[in-house]
Amino acid sequence: MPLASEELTVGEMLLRHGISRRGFIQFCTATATAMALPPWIGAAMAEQLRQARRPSLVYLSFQECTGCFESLTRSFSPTIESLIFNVISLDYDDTLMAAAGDNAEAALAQAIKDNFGKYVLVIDGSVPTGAGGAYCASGGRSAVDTLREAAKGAAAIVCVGTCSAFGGIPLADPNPTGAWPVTAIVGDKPIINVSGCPPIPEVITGTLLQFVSTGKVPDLDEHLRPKAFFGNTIHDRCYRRPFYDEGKFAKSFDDEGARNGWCLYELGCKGPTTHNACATIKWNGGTSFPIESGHGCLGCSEPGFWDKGSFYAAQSSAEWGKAGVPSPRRTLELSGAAVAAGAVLGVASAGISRLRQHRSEGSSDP
Amino acid sequence: MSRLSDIPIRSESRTRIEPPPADGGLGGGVVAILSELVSLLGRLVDTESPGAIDLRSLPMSAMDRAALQKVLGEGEVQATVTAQGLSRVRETGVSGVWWVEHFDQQGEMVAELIDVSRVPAILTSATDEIAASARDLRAQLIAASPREEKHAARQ
Amino acid sequence: MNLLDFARGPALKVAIAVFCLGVAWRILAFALLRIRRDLNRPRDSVFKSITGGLLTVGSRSWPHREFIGRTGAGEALGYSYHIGLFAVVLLFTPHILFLGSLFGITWAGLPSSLITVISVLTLTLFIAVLFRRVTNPVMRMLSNFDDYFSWFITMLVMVTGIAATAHLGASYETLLGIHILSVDALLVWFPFGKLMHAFYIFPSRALNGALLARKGATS
Amino acid sequence: MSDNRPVPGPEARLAGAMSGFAQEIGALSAFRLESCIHCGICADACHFYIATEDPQYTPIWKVEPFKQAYKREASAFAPLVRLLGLKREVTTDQLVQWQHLLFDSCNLCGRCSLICPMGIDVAALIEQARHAMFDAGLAPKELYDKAAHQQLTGQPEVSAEPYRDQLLAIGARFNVDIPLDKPEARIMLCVPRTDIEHYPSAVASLARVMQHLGVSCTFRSDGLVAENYGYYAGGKEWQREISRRLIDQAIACKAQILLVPECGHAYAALRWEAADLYGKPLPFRVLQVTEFLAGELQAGRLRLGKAVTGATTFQDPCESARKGGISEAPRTLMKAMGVDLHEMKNHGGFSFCCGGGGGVLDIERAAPLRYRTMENKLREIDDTGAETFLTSCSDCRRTFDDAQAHFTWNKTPQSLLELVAANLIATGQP
Repeated sequence: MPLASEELTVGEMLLRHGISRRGFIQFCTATATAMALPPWIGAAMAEQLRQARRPSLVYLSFQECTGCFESLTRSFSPTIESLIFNVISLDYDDTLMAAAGDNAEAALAQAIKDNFGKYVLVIDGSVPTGAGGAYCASGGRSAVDTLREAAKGAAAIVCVGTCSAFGGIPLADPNPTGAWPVTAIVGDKPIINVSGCPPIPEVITGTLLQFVSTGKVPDLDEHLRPKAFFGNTIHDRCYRRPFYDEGKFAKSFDDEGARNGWCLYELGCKGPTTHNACATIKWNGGTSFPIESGHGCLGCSEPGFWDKGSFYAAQSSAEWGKAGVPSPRRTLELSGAAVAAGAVLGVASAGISRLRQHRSEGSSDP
Repeated sequence: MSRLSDIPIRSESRTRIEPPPADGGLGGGVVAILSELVSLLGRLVDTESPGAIDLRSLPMSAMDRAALQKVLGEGEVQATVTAQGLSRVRETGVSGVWWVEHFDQQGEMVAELIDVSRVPAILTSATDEIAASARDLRAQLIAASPREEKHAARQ
Repeated sequence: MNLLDFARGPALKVAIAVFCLGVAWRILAFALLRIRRDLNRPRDSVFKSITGGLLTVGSRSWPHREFIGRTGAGEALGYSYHIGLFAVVLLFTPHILFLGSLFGITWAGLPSSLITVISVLTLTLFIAVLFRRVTNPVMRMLSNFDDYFSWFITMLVMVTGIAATAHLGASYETLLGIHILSVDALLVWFPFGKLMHAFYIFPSRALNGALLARKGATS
Repeated sequence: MSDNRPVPGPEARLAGAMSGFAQEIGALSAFRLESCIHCGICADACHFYIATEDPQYTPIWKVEPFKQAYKREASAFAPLVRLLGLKREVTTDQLVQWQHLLFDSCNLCGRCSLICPMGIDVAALIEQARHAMFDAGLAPKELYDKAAHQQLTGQPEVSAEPYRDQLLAIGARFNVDIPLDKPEARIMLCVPRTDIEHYPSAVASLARVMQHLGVSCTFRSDGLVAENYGYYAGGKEWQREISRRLIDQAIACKAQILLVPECGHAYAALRWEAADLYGKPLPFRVLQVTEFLAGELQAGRLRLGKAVTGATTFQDPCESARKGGISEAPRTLMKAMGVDLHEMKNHGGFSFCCGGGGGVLDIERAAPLRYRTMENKLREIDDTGAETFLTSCSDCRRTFDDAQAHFTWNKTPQSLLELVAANLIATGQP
């Protein structure tokens, strides 16, 4: 399959693969329903996409664990994944492409030149700036330079995964590689953060499809995440919420509460402060999601979630002990020292007051 | 040790679905859908713009669904589309209102809509497809016919 | 370090420190002033004085029969919003876990939906109390900045708490951050205003009750 | 307004008041000032507020300037308060205005201390505030003069003839033995000068009861007067001197008991404050006469006959009942005499004050407010439907007599002691 994109429209490309217009309408309608988009968008999306020039896509992987890519390619319904790659001409992806070495570099340069200003740049993984970017380099060029280069011609940048969106685990304290999120490096391009560690496959494909078909950046929240998927917290959409409201909480991972599927708030669930679509779209084709499997949400789609204290400390615990959870001993130390200081001031104040008072001993006033 | 199967996995829909009233009247859900259909039909007549209602995103009990089908009734057209997956399109008794179901290759229903249009987009053929197939047909004609038909076909 | 982490982290640490320091300072500053020993002969045994004092702690929680006609409503309003406030602070599960993270002990709480009801009820009582303080001529004359600001700070904590659970306004983290910041503010203000009465109320009743009981006087 | 007596200038007056109060404050009073939460509930206990609904009569408001001074002078954050000027200096005219609150409209009756939800002893704070006002030369003239005179001569006012002679004359008139200046006696007696001048029968009754009991007792001419105007005026030093006069006499005659007559504040000053002023515990016990007689009755040394009084009610003197703890003794005596007691709506430790206590009766300008405040009390007495009206405090008696004239009220207060004296039964007789 020639990787360089030709002047084919999406419709023509699909026909080449024996995917008729009606077949494509079926796919778009199914995707729209899965993404809880308005039903008429499916057909409209199909029409627009078929006329659209096949959008070019450059997929750059930097300091990442390939978890996001696995999540995308392992996505449960192969038809969606294969269609995605037929719809979009994947011009560069060092994991999938056959070429290697100089040919791969040449292919990247070629893809950027051919579709300058029109391709979608997908970044996977954080961008290390430590040691001049030496922590992540390929073909002698550091990730930072590659990113800046590729970003110049990008129509938009989609950061897949918490690493590219917020720095993820590489950025976690002590951040040895000086990892930065893409937003810290590229400022002049529209950026869409599809955070999650990894993000839900349907969220990645949904966001790409929505951008490609409409050509416009969707509504984003203050962390530049599409509101369609990151608008609500897990807590607000969680099927165990009635238990939270009724005050039924699991106290340990194997107690009666856990077995009855009660709320995992006391076991450190970060659902209340985590924005993602896990509770609605769920994982593995709608089979389940972390809370449904009995483990609290880790808050993986939130910035710095690695450093927000223990995953098993309750959401509302104070955040200043070791491992983010204070203990009675630390509270005692802090308040003890403060009381001692206060006592000194108290004695001083009383002393000052008594000095100013009459020397009239034996005063009868209480 | 409790076995994996002991862990109850229940994902009930959080909103309570009201059972339809006993006196055979229409359940609240059905009334809502029908009133939206009326407005969509109005819009179709006024602005020629089609619309649709995604049944899977609404909390519908089996009784509501049966009641809706009874109200909408059966039309004259049934069609099945086998492309990427199977789709069944049935015209309802209310002209302009079609009941469309899409299934994937494993037979799992992936979408169920009530389409409000002259004819659902999935049934019609697109102009570019018609043009392309017209070209292919002419090419076949030229290949299959003796010399004079080739001359006539060129006119 | 977003607002929530700041509020729950360093700001909370500073607030607790200022709270402990301020309370110790204020209490010792007056407790170490001259203490006069009462040389007059007590009417009964010391034991009677002490029990008299402890009884006053209970008896003064509700007006004596002779006064209830005039002060019953006022005290009922005052105590009810305190009860509501303590119910929300001590029996709402996230609060229990927060206190548990500080002190190591946790206890059973009330269902969150019930707490929401109680918190809204307590909020209205709060507003009623302010209305009474402003309209009652005696309270209006007595009230100074401390009375209104202490009310405001506690009210702020209540309002931001309810706003956080109901996701009103901003995103949940910001609202929770603001809520915890307002708790920090309350902790910092606590030793310098009338909120100190939380520490004074029982010792004051016990001490004054004991001194009255020492004379066999009514208390 | 205080007038011709040598009054220090305004600044000196202010300095006097502040040094008097804020600098004298001990841990207990500081704790009380700290504990106030401005809830205003003490107003609902005070009959001055109840009668007038005027917020200025809120009891704790009476110590507001001193709370202000405490915050500036002796509280934890005093240096900061002074530096940042968070609390204003107490002004002179503010203090002058507070005269009306601390003296004219406060009987020191202690009812406010029973209602405070924080348990603050408001009456004690007010008593202390009076000390500061006195030091500032702001005590009302009538109280100041009587205290000065009593401190010098032992008598609040010049009397026609020395109380010693009047006492003997009463003895002669009521032919009862008046033990006077015995070198040694178990019980030392004293009487309110109000009784000597207005109610000689009460003095005679005391002597008769003592004579009847045959106890070893004596009056002391140098310690005759039970009242203590230093207590009313807030002059601590003078209160000390006036109390010392009685203490020295009691020690001189080696008394084991100093018997306080039917007088509220005398009991308060001697029983609950004298030792602190004296500097060490008193070497004798201080008993009020009703308390003593009830003891004798229960010990069987006193037998009383049935008194014919019809429906009766009893006014508990605030200083001895509510603040002093003697509310059972009078009832024991009345029950023994078969008195048909109809309690007032508010009685015992919760009774309303007669309105004349705390020196208010002596303050001329306070009369109109006092009368207006007494109406509630008179109504309560009338509501009992009693014909006879007893009390065991000469100041209460004087206040009700004065009210009888003002309101042409149909009742006359009678002394419980006189009733007891009129119903004595010799222990031998049936």
